[in-house]
Amino acid sequence: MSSDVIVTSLFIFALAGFLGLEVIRRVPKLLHTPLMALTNALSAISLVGSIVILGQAQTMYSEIMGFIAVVASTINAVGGFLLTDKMLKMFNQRRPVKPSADAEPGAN
Amino acid sequence: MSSDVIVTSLFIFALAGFLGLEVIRRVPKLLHTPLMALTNALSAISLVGSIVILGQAQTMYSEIMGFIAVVASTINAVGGFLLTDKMLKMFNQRRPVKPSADAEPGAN
Amino acid sequence: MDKHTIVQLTYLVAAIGFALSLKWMSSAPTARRGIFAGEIGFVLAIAATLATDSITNKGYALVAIALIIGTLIGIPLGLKVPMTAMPQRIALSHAFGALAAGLVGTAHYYLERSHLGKFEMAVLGFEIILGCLVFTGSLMAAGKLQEVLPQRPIVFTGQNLVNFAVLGAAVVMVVILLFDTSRTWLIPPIILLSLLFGVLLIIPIGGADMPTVIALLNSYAGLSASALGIVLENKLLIVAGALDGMSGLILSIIMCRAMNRSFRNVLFGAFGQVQEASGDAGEVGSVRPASFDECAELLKMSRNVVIVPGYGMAVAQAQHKVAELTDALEKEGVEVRFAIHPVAGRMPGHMNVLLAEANIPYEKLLDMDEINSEFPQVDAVLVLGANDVVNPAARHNKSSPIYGMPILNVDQAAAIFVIKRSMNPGFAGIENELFYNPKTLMVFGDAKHVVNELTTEVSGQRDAISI
Amino acid sequence: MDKHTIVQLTYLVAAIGFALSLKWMSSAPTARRGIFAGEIGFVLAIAATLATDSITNKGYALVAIALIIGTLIGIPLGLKVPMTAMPQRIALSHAFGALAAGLVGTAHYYLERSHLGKFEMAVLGFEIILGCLVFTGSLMAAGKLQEVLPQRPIVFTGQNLVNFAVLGAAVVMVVILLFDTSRTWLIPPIILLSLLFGVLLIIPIGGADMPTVIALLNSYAGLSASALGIVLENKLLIVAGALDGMSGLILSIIMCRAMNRSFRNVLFGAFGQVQEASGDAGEVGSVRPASFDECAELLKMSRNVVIVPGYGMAVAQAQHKVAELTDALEKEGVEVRFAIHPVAGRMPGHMNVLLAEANIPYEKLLDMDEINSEFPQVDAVLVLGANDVVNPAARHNKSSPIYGMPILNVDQAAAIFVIKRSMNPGFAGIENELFYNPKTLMVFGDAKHVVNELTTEVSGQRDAISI
Ligand SMILES: NC(=O)c1ccc[n+]([C@@H]2O[C@H](COP(=O)([O-])OP(=O)(O)OC[C@H]3O[C@@H](n4cnc5c(N)ncnc54)[C@H](OP(=O)(O)O)[C@@H]3O)[C@@H](O)[C@H]2O)c1
Ligand SMILES: NC(=O)c1ccc[n+]([C@@H]2O[C@H](COP(=O)([O-])OP(=O)(O)OC[C@H]3O[C@@H](n4cnc5c(N)ncnc54)[C@H](OP(=O)(O)O)[C@@H]3O)[C@@H](O)[C@H]2O)c1
Repeated sequence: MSSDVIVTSLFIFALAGFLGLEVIRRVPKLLHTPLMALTNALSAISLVGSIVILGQAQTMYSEIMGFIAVVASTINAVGGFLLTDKMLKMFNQRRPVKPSADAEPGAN
Repeated sequence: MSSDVIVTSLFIFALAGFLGLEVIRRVPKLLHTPLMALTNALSAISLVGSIVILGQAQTMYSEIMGFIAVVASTINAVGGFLLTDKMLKMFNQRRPVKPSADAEPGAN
Repeated sequence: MDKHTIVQLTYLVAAIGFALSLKWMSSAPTARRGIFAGEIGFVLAIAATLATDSITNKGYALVAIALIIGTLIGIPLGLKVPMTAMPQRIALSHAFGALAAGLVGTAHYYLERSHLGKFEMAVLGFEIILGCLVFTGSLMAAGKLQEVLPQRPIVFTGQNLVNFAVLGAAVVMVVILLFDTSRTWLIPPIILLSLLFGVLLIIPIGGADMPTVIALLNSYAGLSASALGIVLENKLLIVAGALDGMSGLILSIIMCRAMNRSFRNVLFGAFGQVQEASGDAGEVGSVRPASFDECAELLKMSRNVVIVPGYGMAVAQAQHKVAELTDALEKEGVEVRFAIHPVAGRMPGHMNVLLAEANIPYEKLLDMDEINSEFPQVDAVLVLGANDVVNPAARHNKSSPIYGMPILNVDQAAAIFVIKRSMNPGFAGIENELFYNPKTLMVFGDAKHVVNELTTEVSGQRDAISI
Repeated sequence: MDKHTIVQLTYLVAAIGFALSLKWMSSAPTARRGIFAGEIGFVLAIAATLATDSITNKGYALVAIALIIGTLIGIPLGLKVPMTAMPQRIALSHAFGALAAGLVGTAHYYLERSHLGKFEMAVLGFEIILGCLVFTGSLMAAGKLQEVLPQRPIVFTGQNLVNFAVLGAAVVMVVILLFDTSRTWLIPPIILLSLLFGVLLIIPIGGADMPTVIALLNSYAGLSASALGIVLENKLLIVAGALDGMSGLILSIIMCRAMNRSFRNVLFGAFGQVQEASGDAGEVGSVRPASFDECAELLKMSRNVVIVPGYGMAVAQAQHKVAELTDALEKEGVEVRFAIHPVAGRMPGHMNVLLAEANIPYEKLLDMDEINSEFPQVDAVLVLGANDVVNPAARHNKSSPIYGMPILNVDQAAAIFVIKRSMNPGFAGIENELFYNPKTLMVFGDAKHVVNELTTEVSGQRDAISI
């Protein structure tokens, strides 16, 4: 690996980390649980690396390791997105209900 | 230029742009003028490129162009930082004065 | 443009999608758009990867089978797991993620060991250690939370020494590998030591600190994904890992702050072992139990009621019943609000998700800072399956393990009702003197059942039927 | 680690410094730390660059001379330029920045033309065009603002066609270069056409839109710096350019929004030419001038006064006198606040800087949105060298060039004092019916002078002397 590639990696890591810090700090407490589920799903992108290892099918060892890795990452991705979606649905359901719920305390 | 270098550049550009968007959006109106002066100073970092061109001193043309570029960038850097500093001093001066200024309306 | 460039550009689009996805999580209305952006990025990245030339036909078949199996297991994990089991669920998925990262790193080592540079090998070693320790660490955490393993911290003398020796040995082996990457035989011990370290790391940490530890493991998992990305020269993986790592870091900092503890204290403090010692030291007075109709009557007569939900509400799945009770009380002219403690429940934002599920408007949910000054003006507080977050010992008992954690000052309200099943302690495992406060009435029972009864009483349906 | 890697890592540190620098601009107390981070990054980056092997001895000498000359010119530009000339000052520095970027790009082409790839050449062409057009464009903008050039927009039929033809020709030449990078003779016409396009772009834009245009040019300058970074494979330059570009973009969007205009409208709308037409259409009544002591008397008797500062306060450098007036009024028991319109003055945040300079506490500065609903409860408004930002035509006169811009509703206050030197219009060049409002009293004179007189009257010093 050339030193340029290393520096590039560090640049990207630093910028992405900084960006993550700025973006995630703004997530309200309200959404912290869905956030955990979502980052879980996103980090399952190591699936990309797993596919490459498994797909090359070079040695039996690498096949076994790659296979387990693909299965594990896919579980995370599928499970994570579905879970986040399920949780956020709970938040969004309330949209149509809200006006009536708002009206009620006003009646008191 | 290899396609990897191109992709790297685009990655860095995109991440830095996104980061800039997130960070600069949070700058309050209060500080917009100093912000303009500061970004001016920061973008004078093209001085780095100018120094390389001038420093190589390859042809007379490149020397002239490099020379003007270094002068112009230095003006921006020095002027920009000094100006930002000057403006922010105006804001910070107020710190010690603030308590007494706060106390005054209370007396009314 | 060649295929390679197109794949890389697709990764760029996916990376932006991921960042947008997290950005849009910053408000509830945009959050679902956020998932969508993440999903699009994900699918694009997978599609691009599958288009890579290096994948053989056999490889495609294997990948397809693995994807199908993963999907089949992932669907129930996404849809069926109840909200109360969320922390375990999340811990388990960190374990999966770390497993994948560790395996890919190891496989990469075996495939490429002949042309690994020093930097690459160092990052790879770091990645393998991190992946393995997060794998066992997360499994341990999930086990403790699911109560398959004892929640109690296990401590022994020289523990930290042993731990660091184990980790140190693994690091030394990686350093040896740096100078001669062909010493393949070093990899298995590195892996075993790291797996062991993951176990040792979690053993001395009490169940009460597990959620924080999980967030911390999350940030390690992110770091290991980034490291993998560096080794594989996959920029998307670097970005996703960095985002994930930051998220875990920020959440664990938030949790630590909310409990007024430091990282050091969480990791090495063996929180929870002091429990027994300080537990029965409190000024044990007598507890006053109340019946459902007494409680309902008093709530109905109040002008304003604050409900403090806690882990018990989540366990009992009582949120929908709580919404009904709120409606019933509001019909009687009672103002109802909710006080949300930052670490109520077992996850950051746990209560918010549940109450949102039950359609309680956001405006009624007040943060600790917003409500704490108002308790003296509150007529009645309903503590619903919460315990530690209202324990006054946090304010004054220096020997209490939760000392210094900011709490909801419910003891300043005129009347306090506590709904729980028994006198058992909460997560931190300590007595709660609030229950012995003369202003407190205990309403024993399962939260869902009790709230249901209260609603019936308040809305007067019982009377209507009995007449 | 070799030198090259160390230089690159230093660039990384500098890039983080730049990002932190902008992050810390998000609040006044951290802002100076922000400059510091930027400066450290800058110095590190320069030091690292100077350590590069490719620099010859002659080169070092030339660089040193150039750095000294630049510093000598930069110091007065940083310290001496008055706040009122800020927009020109900023425009001028964009011109310098763009000049540098354009020159470096051109020099790079001449030095490396034999091994430029298609992508590289395209980016380089883009960079040269952008650099040149920002150079002349910014000079034009500075000239218009400094009133060296006529502020009036100059329009002619087929203007957009001509503009696009000029730009198009430059782009076509770049495209030709892509296929054969050795056609050196194409570079001078590309540069000339781009310089011309910069001039043509600004000609039809009125002085009133210059600040927005400057912000837009800022974002172009940032883009061209990024493009240069891509060509030179300098990651720091890419990051700095992207940050700069975003800043310009965000500021110009904010300004457009505050004036309720679109980019299209700013760039092609030839704002300001309608001036004469709609100018004298208003319901011209009579104006009621007031003397200093009348005005002072009425201010003293008010319970609350809102001061609306505008460009005139900046021109007159009246901010310190305003602070004295505020003190004097507060001594008399009058509550004084400031209403800050987002585009008051000539720069975003212009009024804030000036009032901060005069030590007026932030808490007294209210945004338009905060104060607008309160004007009906205000006893007296002091419009101090502001004009367009209080022009009610923006609310109802559809033919007015400022129609739709949100304004400060000072006409809802009980009494209005307008301090200005004459009946001349403001930046947009239009009549202001507010001055003919029966509630309005005009106090003519230079803002500094008038405010000084008012302070003397209010604090009663004059009486003391005359007695
Ligand atoms: N949220 C987070 O992010 C987070 C992170 C780290 C740590 N923690 C920790 O978790 C704790 C959260 O405090 P908390 O007050 O929400 O919960 P808690 O202190 O764990 O108390 C929960 C109470 O609910 C009762 N309960 C359980 N099941 C019930 C049911 N079905 N019906 C009625 N009551 C039931 C239990 O008493 P019975 O058994 O008698 O019914 C228990 O006392 C804190 O110690 C906090 O530090 C939270
Ligand atoms: N802030 C920004 O970012 C920005 C950006 C783009 C455009 N603009 C434009 O700038 C304008 C700003 O509005 P504004 O109300 O602040 O200013 P304005 O509309 O330009 O009015 C300024 C007034 O101050 C008076 N004045 C000038 N010198 C004076 C002195 N020495 N003493 C007393 N009065 C003096 C002038 O009248 P006399 O000559 O009679 O004294 C003039 O009417 C808007 O049209 C806005 O769209 C601002």
